[in-house]
Amino acid sequence: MAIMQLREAINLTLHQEMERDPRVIVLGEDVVGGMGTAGGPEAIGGIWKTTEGLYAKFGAGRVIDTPISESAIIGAAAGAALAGKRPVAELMFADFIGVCLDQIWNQMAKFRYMFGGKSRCPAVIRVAYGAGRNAGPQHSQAVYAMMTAIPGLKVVIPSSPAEAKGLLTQAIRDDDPVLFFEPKALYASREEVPEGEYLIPFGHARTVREGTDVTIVTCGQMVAVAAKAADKLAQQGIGCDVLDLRTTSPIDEEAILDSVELTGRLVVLDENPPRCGLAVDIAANVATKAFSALRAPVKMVTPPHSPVPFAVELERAYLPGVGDVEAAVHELLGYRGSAPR
Amino acid sequence: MAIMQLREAINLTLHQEMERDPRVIVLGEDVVGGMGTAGGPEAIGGIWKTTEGLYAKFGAGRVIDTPISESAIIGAAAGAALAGKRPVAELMFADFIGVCLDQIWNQMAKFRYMFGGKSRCPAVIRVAYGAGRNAGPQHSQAVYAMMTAIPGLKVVIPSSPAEAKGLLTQAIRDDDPVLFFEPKALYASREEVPEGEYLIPFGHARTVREGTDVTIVTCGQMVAVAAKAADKLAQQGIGCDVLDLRTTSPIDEEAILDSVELTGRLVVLDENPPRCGLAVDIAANVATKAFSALRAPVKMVTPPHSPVPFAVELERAYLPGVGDVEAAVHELLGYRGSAPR
Amino acid sequence: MQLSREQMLIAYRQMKVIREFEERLHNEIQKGEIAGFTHLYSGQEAVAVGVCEHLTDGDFIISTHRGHGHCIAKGCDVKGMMREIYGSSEGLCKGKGGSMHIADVDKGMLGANGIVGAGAPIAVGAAISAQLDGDGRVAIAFSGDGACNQGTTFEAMNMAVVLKAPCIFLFENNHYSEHTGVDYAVGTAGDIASRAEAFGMKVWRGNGCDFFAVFEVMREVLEYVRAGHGPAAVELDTERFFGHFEGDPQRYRGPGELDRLRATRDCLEAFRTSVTEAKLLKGAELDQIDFEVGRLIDEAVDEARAAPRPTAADVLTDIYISY
Amino acid sequence: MQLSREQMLIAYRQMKVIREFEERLHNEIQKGEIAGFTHLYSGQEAVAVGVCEHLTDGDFIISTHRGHGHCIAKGCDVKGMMREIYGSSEGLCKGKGGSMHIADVDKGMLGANGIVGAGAPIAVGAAISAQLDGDGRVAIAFSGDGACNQGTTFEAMNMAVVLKAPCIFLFENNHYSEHTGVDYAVGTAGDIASRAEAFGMKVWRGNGCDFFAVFEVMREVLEYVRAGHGPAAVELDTERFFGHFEGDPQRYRGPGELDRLRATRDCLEAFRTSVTEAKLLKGAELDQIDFEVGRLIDEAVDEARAAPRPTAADVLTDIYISY
Ligand SMILES: Cc1ncc(C[n+]2csc(CCOP(=O)(O)OP(=O)(O)O)c2C)c(N)n1
Ligand SMILES: Cc1ncc(C[n+]2csc(CCOP(=O)(O)OP(=O)(O)O)c2C)c(N)n1
Ligand SMILES: [Mg+2]
Ligand SMILES: [Mg+2]
Repeated sequence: MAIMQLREAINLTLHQEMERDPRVIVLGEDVVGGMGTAGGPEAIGGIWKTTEGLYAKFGAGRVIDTPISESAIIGAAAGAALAGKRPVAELMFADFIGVCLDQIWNQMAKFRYMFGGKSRCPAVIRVAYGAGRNAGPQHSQAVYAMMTAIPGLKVVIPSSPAEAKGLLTQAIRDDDPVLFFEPKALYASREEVPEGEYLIPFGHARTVREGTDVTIVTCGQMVAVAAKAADKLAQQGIGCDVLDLRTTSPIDEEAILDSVELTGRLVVLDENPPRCGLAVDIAANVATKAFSALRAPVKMVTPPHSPVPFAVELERAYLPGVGDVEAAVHELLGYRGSAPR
Repeated sequence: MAIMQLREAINLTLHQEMERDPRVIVLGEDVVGGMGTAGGPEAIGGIWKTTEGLYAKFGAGRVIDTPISESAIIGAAAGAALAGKRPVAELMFADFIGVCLDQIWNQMAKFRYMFGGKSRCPAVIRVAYGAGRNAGPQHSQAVYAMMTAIPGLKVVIPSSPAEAKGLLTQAIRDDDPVLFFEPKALYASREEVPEGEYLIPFGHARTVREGTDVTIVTCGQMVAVAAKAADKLAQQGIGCDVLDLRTTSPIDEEAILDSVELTGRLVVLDENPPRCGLAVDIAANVATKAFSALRAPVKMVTPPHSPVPFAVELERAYLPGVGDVEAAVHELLGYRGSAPR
Repeated sequence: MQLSREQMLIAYRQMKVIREFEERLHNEIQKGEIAGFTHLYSGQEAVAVGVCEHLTDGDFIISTHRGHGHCIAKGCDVKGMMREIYGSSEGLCKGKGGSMHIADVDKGMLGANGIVGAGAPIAVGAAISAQLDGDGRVAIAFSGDGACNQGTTFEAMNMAVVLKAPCIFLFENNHYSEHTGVDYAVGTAGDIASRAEAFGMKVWRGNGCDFFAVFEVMREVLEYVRAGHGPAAVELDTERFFGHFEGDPQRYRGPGELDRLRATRDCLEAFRTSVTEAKLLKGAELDQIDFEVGRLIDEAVDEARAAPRPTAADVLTDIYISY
Repeated sequence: MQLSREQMLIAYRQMKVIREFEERLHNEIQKGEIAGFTHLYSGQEAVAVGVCEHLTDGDFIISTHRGHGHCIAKGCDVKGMMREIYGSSEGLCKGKGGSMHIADVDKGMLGANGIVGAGAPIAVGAAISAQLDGDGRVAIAFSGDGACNQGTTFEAMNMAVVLKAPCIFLFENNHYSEHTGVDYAVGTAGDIASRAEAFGMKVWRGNGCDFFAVFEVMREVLEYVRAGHGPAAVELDTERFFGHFEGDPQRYRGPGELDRLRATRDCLEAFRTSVTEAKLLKGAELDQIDFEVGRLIDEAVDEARAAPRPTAADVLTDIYISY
């Protein structure tokens, strides 16, 4: 175990997996940095510094710096994966899925199905996502709901450095295409991370806090918000069961339903805008499958149906905060409406 | 009134709106057809024949045939709209949103917000969507949930020729960007269509069948499925309130909640795959806002979490059918589980 | 002409299989036997075969919506293809893909593709993989004259040049994208090769209705690319004998155009004339192939009609490897 | 040199406003006063001003992530811009867009843009609109040497050629896209103009650090495009004086590179030298402008600091016109 940043945990994982399996290759814009400049290769090692040192160790054949051509990057990852490699492509910001959606949605996610089960496309796409850095409407979006909607894709969202290591290792070794969402506001966050091999299987939520009054389901950078709210509520004698989904596709429905059976109350905390997002996905399934267990309507805490605004005050108001979660929990506990007829 | 096909209703609307407002322009692949060929312009008039005759009447400046470059087509629509025109761009298949999502999602939908309310982008994007024609995994998708999720866009889905006319007229005159989804399996369907000016305002659902036992909410080509199921159920003495949403953004939440208050039971019938789709969006909101009115859990009828398969038997099994809706209604009426605690 | 007798017989047979496959599909579609959209390759056989006869299963190709010819030329099972197009659960893709998605990765055939322009980036990825393995294999992206205007194709060309990837961009210029003429849609007055060249790679041009011309051009191209010189582009002038898709009224064609093309630009006729006149092969040998191929396609159709149909449960298989 | 005294004074002032705006931002960002990502335009002023001094509010431009210079040159309110970057509710975009999204459609400024390559298609649309109006207006897409590899840029160029749209693709080659050199990322050994030319349009090249050179080139280009000859491309060689974004350690630069660029490629210095040596303007006149501009930017910063902040309710405005 060693204390490290989320970005360092990612970097360590890439080093280890490239070492372990010669089929693993890395590609993206500035993943080397400095190509064709006086400073020379490795002048930067990725704008998030997650790919630092890979070029020096594994060379240009396996660490591939590309032009600004996201469709070609993701398409190349798809093609290399079909051809037997295990590419890890980097999209600098999740928002750039807009310029390469086809290669994700209609190509890599569908190959195996369209081809009658006779192909595998073990590509990983790493994307930095999320608000909180005042990066404005085109560089701050969550985007994982849109990816969760796509049959054929797996969607992973680590919430901390150790989680990032365990989940990225699994993603690289997984045989299906994986969208790996890194919460960019947490790149510099630190915690103890296992230095040796560490895998977290997909589809298993993690219990972050235990409690029997209200269930809070969340993921990614919202996990810390939920945990903080739970800690404050604990001081008021309210016990929250906080679940970090880790993967939204597959989703650990069992863990969610088990917890709601116990608590009878659910808050879904999600960073996607509300329409057709992850919060309604979870809320609808719980309201359907745990109908009789619910003591109050499910409460969804999400940003509004708006783009992510730039200014500090606006972005703060946009993003769900600890206070919003607390208020939601109190509302559920105070629910006195009649039960369904 | 005249009996016409859905494709003819679209064509008539385009003629009338181009006549009425010189700012309306049309662009897309083969919207003229025959450019640069021996047959000459207007050799086809759109592969769906929805743009037939426009070139002859309005000329090359306003009816613009483009290369196969969807990002440039949608981007050009965005730019022309910012510059004061009212472009109607055609995307041949909704699935092609994959190659031009950025221009929809990060450009036209966000301009007004990013620019502090000082721009307007009255562009319409017409797309043919949906399964039922055995067009395979890349030419059969519903896609409107993904668009409904985007703040800043309006999303319209007509269910019949007359609806298409009223809604497309509104879309062209609307000042916000609109995604207009045409159910391609219904292009040849016929009904009476008002020949004169006909506008249907956005955000107002249409009651297709009236009943007090169960509410069925749906849209697009699923409306006919719901209506048929309602008719069969009526013969069994079961009354269904069938709502055609017409627009999913804005969505007529009031109409849905009013109906559920009355019936206490809701079936959502939707063609999108289930994860983060329109069905969960509606189900979650009803389960939250009409919690105490529900006599049974909301029932969602959707395709499975899979791509759209090609073979006739597979596509039939994939698409929700009349039997699925009937079964859902019976299940709700037979619900004997306990109400929430 | 450096082909052996045997190679010539194989090439002719392959072209004939494609032709028969397509002409028969055309007829069956008229009868309403086949669901979905089908784009026929008839007329362009010399391209698919002239290219693929140089390749092994280790080389990759990726195709387009008009993919039957490339699939057959790359070695996909013809009967499995027919079953697929008929939607059988024993089709090459279990009836899930249909005409536009036939693939066989083990044969290096990375799929027909319904999204115009999607193939080129995928080919670059396969080429990167081959480059890393360093054994001289290549990846070829077939594209139409319409697809050459899609941003993905341009991005792929630049990226291949930057990475010196062993990738070949093979443009089949059949003069039409759907109903639009190439001179209109390609801003360089229809010149695709020069535009590719301007991306910084070497280009070749050829007559796509002449098998021997294609074969010779591709010999050079492949020698160049396999030697590690980076990517290349090839523009082949060719003709499609049917409409864009089945059902296309083809009003964009000039009077008598199709008859003229069939009369003067038929790659099978050209092949026959050239090998028989040069006394390389006998007419009877080719007739025998025609006969055998006719039987093969008869069988393929009969078997496809009788092949098992998928069931509802099949919708849910092969979405993931593990979930 | 056909500029009037007044034109020269305006041009110098505009370039100076941009320079001061950016140098000041650089300092304020160091202090932690400004949130978000900011890309500074310092060094490239001669391009923005040399282009925009030819334009009226009726002409359109669309910019990039590095947009401040283009905005100022096209007439956006400088104080409103500063307030925007500070995130005030009285910023040019009410604090919702920030540095990467400054726009003023009434001035023909269709926005900075955070998506590399997104601007070119939008410019084609504005050009189509102008073409339909038939009054000689144009649309200009500013792009970087990195953006020129994005598929959207290529698609837009071909489409503009096909439609003969009055659109100008203006490439500012500052030799870097983020940390990558242009010679690496642009497969034609960094030659952007030739590749654009291969799309079928006329191209021009120029020294983007020399205002007069840019102004003269653009006179020709605009004459050509306004006359209805279709699109054009321009590649201007220029330099950025800061990192890619604020916070960039710039390890990709050679030793002494920035000092050398500041010493030899400063468009403001070059302007001053050339007009004073030719005795067209006096040094004192320019000093006076420097002084006034300094005051303007001081005021802009002071006012931005004091400007009202948005409230939570503002998040929900201006998403739709009606909903
Ligand atoms: C992204 C995308 N846009 C449009 C289409 C519809 N479409 C299918 S084939 C085709 C024409 C392609 O022309 P070309 O590349 O010349 O190939 P050909 O049909 O001649 O073989 C079009 C526009 C599509 N399938 N995908
Ligand atoms: C689609 C997309 N990909 C990547 C980025 C990240 N990014 C922002 S600026 C930039 C470099 C752009 O280089 P260039 O076009 O030369 O412009 P310059 O920064 O030199 O002005 C990159 C890669 C982005 N904003 N959008
Ligand atoms: Mg073609
Ligand atoms: Mg640059």
